[in-house]
Amino acid sequence: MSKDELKLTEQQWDRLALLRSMLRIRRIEEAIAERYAEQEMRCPTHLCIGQEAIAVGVSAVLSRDDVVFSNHRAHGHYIAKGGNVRALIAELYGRSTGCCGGRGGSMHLIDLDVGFMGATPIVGGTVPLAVGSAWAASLKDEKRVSVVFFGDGCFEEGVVHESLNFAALHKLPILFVCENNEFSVYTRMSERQPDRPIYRIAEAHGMAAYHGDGNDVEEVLSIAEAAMDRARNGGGPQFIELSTYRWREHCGPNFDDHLNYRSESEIESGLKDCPIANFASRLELSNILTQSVMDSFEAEFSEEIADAFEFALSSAKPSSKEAGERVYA
Amino acid sequence: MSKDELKLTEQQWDRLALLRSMLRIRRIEEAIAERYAEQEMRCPTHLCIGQEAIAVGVSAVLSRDDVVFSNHRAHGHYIAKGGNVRALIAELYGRSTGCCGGRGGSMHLIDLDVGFMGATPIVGGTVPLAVGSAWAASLKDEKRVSVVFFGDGCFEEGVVHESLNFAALHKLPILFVCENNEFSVYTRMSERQPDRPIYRIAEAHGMAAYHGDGNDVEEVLSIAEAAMDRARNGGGPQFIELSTYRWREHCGPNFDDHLNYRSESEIESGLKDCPIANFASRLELSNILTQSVMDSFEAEFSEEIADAFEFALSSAKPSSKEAGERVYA
Amino acid sequence: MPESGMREITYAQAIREGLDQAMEQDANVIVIGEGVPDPKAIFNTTAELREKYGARRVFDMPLSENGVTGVCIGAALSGMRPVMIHQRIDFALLAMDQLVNNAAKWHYMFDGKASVPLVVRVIVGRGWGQGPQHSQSLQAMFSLVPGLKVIMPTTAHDAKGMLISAIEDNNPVMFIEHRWLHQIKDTVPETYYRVPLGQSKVLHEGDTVTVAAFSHMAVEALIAAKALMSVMGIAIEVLDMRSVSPLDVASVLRSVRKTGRLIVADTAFRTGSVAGELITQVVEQAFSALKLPPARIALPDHPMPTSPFMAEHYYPGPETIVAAVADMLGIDKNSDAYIKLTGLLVREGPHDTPNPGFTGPF
Amino acid sequence: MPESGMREITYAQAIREGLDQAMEQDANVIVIGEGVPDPKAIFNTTAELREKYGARRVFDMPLSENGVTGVCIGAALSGMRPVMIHQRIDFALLAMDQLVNNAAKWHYMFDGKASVPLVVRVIVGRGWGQGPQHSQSLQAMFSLVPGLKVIMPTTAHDAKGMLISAIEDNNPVMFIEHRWLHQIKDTVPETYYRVPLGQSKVLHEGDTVTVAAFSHMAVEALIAAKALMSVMGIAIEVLDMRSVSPLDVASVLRSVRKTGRLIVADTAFRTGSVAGELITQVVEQAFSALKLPPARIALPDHPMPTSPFMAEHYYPGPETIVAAVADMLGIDKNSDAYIKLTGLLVREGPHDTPNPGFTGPF
Ligand SMILES: Cc1ncc(C[n+]2csc(CCOP(=O)(O)OP(=O)(O)O)c2C)c(N)n1
Ligand SMILES: Cc1ncc(C[n+]2csc(CCOP(=O)(O)OP(=O)(O)O)c2C)c(N)n1
Ligand SMILES: [Mg+2]
Ligand SMILES: [Mg+2]
Repeated sequence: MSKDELKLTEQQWDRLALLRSMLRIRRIEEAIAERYAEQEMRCPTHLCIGQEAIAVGVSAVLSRDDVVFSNHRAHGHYIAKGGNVRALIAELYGRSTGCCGGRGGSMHLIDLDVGFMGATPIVGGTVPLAVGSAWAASLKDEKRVSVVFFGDGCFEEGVVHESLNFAALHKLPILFVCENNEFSVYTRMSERQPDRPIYRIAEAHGMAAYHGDGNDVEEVLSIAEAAMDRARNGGGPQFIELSTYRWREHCGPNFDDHLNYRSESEIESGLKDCPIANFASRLELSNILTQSVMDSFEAEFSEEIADAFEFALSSAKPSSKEAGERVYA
Repeated sequence: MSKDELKLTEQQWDRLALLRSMLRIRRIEEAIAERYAEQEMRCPTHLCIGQEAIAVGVSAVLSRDDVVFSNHRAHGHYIAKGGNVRALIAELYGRSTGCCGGRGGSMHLIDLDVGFMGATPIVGGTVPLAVGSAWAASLKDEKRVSVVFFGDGCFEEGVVHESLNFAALHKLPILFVCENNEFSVYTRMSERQPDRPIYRIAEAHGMAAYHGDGNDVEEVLSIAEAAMDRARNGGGPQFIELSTYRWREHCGPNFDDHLNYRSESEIESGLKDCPIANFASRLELSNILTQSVMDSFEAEFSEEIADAFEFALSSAKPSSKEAGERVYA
Repeated sequence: MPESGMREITYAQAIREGLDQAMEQDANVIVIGEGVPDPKAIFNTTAELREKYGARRVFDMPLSENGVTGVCIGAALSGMRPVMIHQRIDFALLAMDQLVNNAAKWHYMFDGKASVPLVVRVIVGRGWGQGPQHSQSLQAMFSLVPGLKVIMPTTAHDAKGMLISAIEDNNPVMFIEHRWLHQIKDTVPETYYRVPLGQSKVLHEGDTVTVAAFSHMAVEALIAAKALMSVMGIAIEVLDMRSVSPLDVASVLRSVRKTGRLIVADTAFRTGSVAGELITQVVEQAFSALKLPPARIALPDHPMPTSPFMAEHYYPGPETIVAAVADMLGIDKNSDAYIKLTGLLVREGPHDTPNPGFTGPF
Repeated sequence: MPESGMREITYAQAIREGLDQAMEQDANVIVIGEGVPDPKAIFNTTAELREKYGARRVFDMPLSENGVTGVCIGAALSGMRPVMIHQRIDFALLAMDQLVNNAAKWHYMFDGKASVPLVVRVIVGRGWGQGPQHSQSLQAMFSLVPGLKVIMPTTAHDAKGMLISAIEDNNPVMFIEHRWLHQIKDTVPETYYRVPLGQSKVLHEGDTVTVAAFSHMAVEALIAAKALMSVMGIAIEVLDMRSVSPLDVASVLRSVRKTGRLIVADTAFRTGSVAGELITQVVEQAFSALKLPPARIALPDHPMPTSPFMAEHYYPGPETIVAAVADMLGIDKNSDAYIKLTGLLVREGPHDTPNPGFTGPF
């Protein structure tokens, strides 16, 4: 399928690509969720289903040279930045062909070829690393921007404050992306933070800071685009807070609504605010998306996913003898 | 000397007491500085000479039940809260009668009888402790307010961010007092923080925050009074940033202007902004302070100081045999 | 207080009960941690506490490990007895400053004028791909800090009794739980009782080899001891160390003076482990009682790899202990008895879950 | 690279020179720490580096130990070779999360795809009332973390050469300096040279007792060795361990196989010390070579009290080592020779300063 086949303008094609990218992440994660029950992906896994617009909207304005750091909920960031999907699935299965050779699992992803520098599960751990990478770029006069994705819970860590201060002090080319899904595991904001906007704190640190709807991929893109523009042009650190909603359990493949930590109406409105469905309708109304395009996306993804799982499952299993290697460089 | 002898109103008398209290701290610290060269106070010592108005202005609005936590530069806070001066000097001399029995030295002060909960030298270390003490007060429905003094450098520690968040979340009765003397050791703000006001960050955390001239004891008092009023009446955490100037070296008894880390004109204007001299002139102009009152203060302090040093120097020296005690409660 | 009303409950239930009863006893006991009042309730160890004691005594917390540790220290200095909980001990690394510089030293540096009655419950992760950042067993790091107490109860009985002792203690106590102990049942009194800190317990008597084991390794050692006894009639003495600091060296010395042989089994990386410290103290004090060099059973000096294939032989088990005993006693590993013995020790189910019923992902 | 252009300079000067030459060699080397470009220049170890290399390679920093450690790790992952400095090792406790969870594990958890060439210089405080929070010697805490290297050079020669090796190393290295070494002079080459990490050095040969000593204790051990030799003709073998992780156990074994006796002298609290780990490893590997139980010389298990009166016998010195040697060799401590020997070891000047010229307050 090409732009010309579909008779789309460049701009229409780009919009369609956003949908495609979100849908791809969703389908990959749904496949992970489905097959997780087989108990062959033996590692904690945090799905970003419902939050795809942030990874996609931000990554759409990144170039390959820009670098990304992420956290425990990293699949979407990794895929959106162009990470190798076979290596992702293989990593979940603990295979040698995984992006960490099996050493990391779902919570540790890396793909240096596309500037995905690393995701790790200690909350807050990668935030200063991203600042450090921006610092290196600035010291070496390299033009790349550093991006770090983290959650509303992460914002409570002192290291974030230290990172904001350092980035603002040295006017570093970095984009802080705070995905506010209102939850840290099962704990809502009201048990963790006072009632005030997160991004205003970043602003008070002396940087440009914005808030937006993280379920609207075009809003994300436009905020991110403006921020990246400023970051690339000496505007120093940028902070964007994006509201979103986590659909499934914090860790694991399932829905966990039976636990009653959120009300039915809250869940309902959360699911209604689907970044993919809403954007798909918008594209349909604009005559950019048709059922046949959608079908072809689905076909493409199910093939890609089948291939990735097959690749993973037919990949070599690392031996326990290798476990002691690579402790030191 | 009494209010009636001097024919002063209650209010005039209170103003004079502020001067008296600042002068007392100054003279005690000058005596420490003078005798430090004898090498018998064998511990690192950070003087607050030039910064007395903050300790005095804030403490003037505290009751005995309110509790204070402090840092490495604690003498002024300790004295202003009513701490035992003999026990302070004895502590500097490492004697058994010191407020820590010699275990702590200048950087570790405590006087629980007057609500001085503790000062320690790991920067940032006591900030969350003060929050915890306010939390306890709130949980026990006790009416006291917790106060913590810290510097502009300390504000860079992540734990301050965590403390602000926790205090704001639980609306705790705490007063954060940031003494901004523009320096962390020899490092000025411009190498440590971007150009933006500190107190605005606290404000963004969702608390009342103010800035004022830390060398004007009456301004400090009025800001602190309003803040304590709010804190006592359910207004939650309060943050005040006060600008001031450190006259002497970061650690030790001397002036260190020969090191050239600050310009002559900066030093000159710093010294000109003397909280004591300026306030004394103001009181003279208002006919509250006379030379004879001043003389009687000086006489009183030199006697108190002589007594404290004599007490300290004639106190028992702890034995090295006791060094292993009190590791566990 | 007598121990009565015995019944079988799990380690997790015993902790919950200990917390519950401590909160009942003393209104100053408060509980705080990420997830404490949530539906999973820290592996059900804090279930229903908020319902019972209210939101002013049972708290969730911001993701601010160092800050909230400081907050708890401040509260402890002001009359509260906080119990703080981290779902993984790895997160306590963020709070080292407050734990080591403040909690451990406050009583000392202020000449005993104040103390910090704080309990920090931390859980050592294992299995199901916990990986490098969620599987560390950091007791040695805390045990080298004077002023901290560090305990690792193994049984449900001791978990409850030692938790109560820790909460009543006026010092900061690191209460280290191994994730694989949570589901293990034991006979636990219904009453409020204390198990003293700093004392080991003999789990299995014997005169051939002393096996001093920490936490989950004591479970493994007991399996080894029973198998050795039943198949070969060899009696090893298993000590459940229970406390790391203070370390009950005296009991180990007593046992070693009888057996002349020592194996120390730890849940941590080999180098720098508490196992090493214990061996050194035994050597310093009872060198001549040792017939053979002591042996250390511990994790290899590298992080836990996430992949189950790679992690397969990462954790020592009863078979490791049996092999070390065999080496010390010169047992022929090709003998029928030994082969039968090791056959008995083969674990059912996957190596990376505590029991076959476990379905991930925690 | 040959070592040439020898002259006497202090340990502090040697470090400064090592930094200077490493920065000259490799434009990716940057230096950051509280006070690095200030007039005191971290006890003069960073003097004039900013003047020479500019404000884009030599940085002061905000008081954000954990954050800036993370920033340095991120920079190291992106091609820089940062050297980070803390004026006291106690401050590194604030950065344990980044050091242990990230720096130490990054290479491993990402399958070797990236590495963290980071050097963290930290200084162990002593004397003049440093007190509980400014005098800790925390090498053991870092040494139990796989993935970190931990070194403690003793001489100016080794400080420079090992600093260069550490900067060239692709792993995170904790470079631990003892404050009392800074003023000690040694013969140091002018050239750029490396001293390998992980290897001890024989400071004094002998066949009676092996004394394996860390950092400043190696200085004390050498004094003890010379005195024992000159007064009593007793030759002890002093090993300057130089590295904590990797630990050069092989050299200690070699020496112990000759002497049959081992004393380990450490700068840290006794319990949980690296000294204990070394003893355990020697016992595990050369039990039968030991004629006597090994002895450990270390600090008592409590914080350093600030008062000079209380702190007086806190630190072991040459006299402690000599006494331990005497115990091992059965030397009569009432003999004239021994009394003469200990008389020689009496230190001039106050016990709480490194030399009589020191006037406080640092
Ligand atoms: C330092 C640390 N503390 C606690 C945890 C446990 N934990 C893992 S994810 C998480 C929630 C983080 O919330 P948020 O940052 O909002 O991200 P989200 O899961 O909502 O995407 C917590 C508490 C951890 N991994 N690291
Ligand atoms: C965690 C920590 N880092 C560094 C230091 C060293 N240090 C002691 S005081 C100080 C400066 C603090 O500056 P500020 O908070 O502004 O207080 P001031 O000295 O100006 O009163 C520093 C860096 C320390 N004691 N603790
Ligand atoms: Mg969240
Ligand atoms: Mg300051």
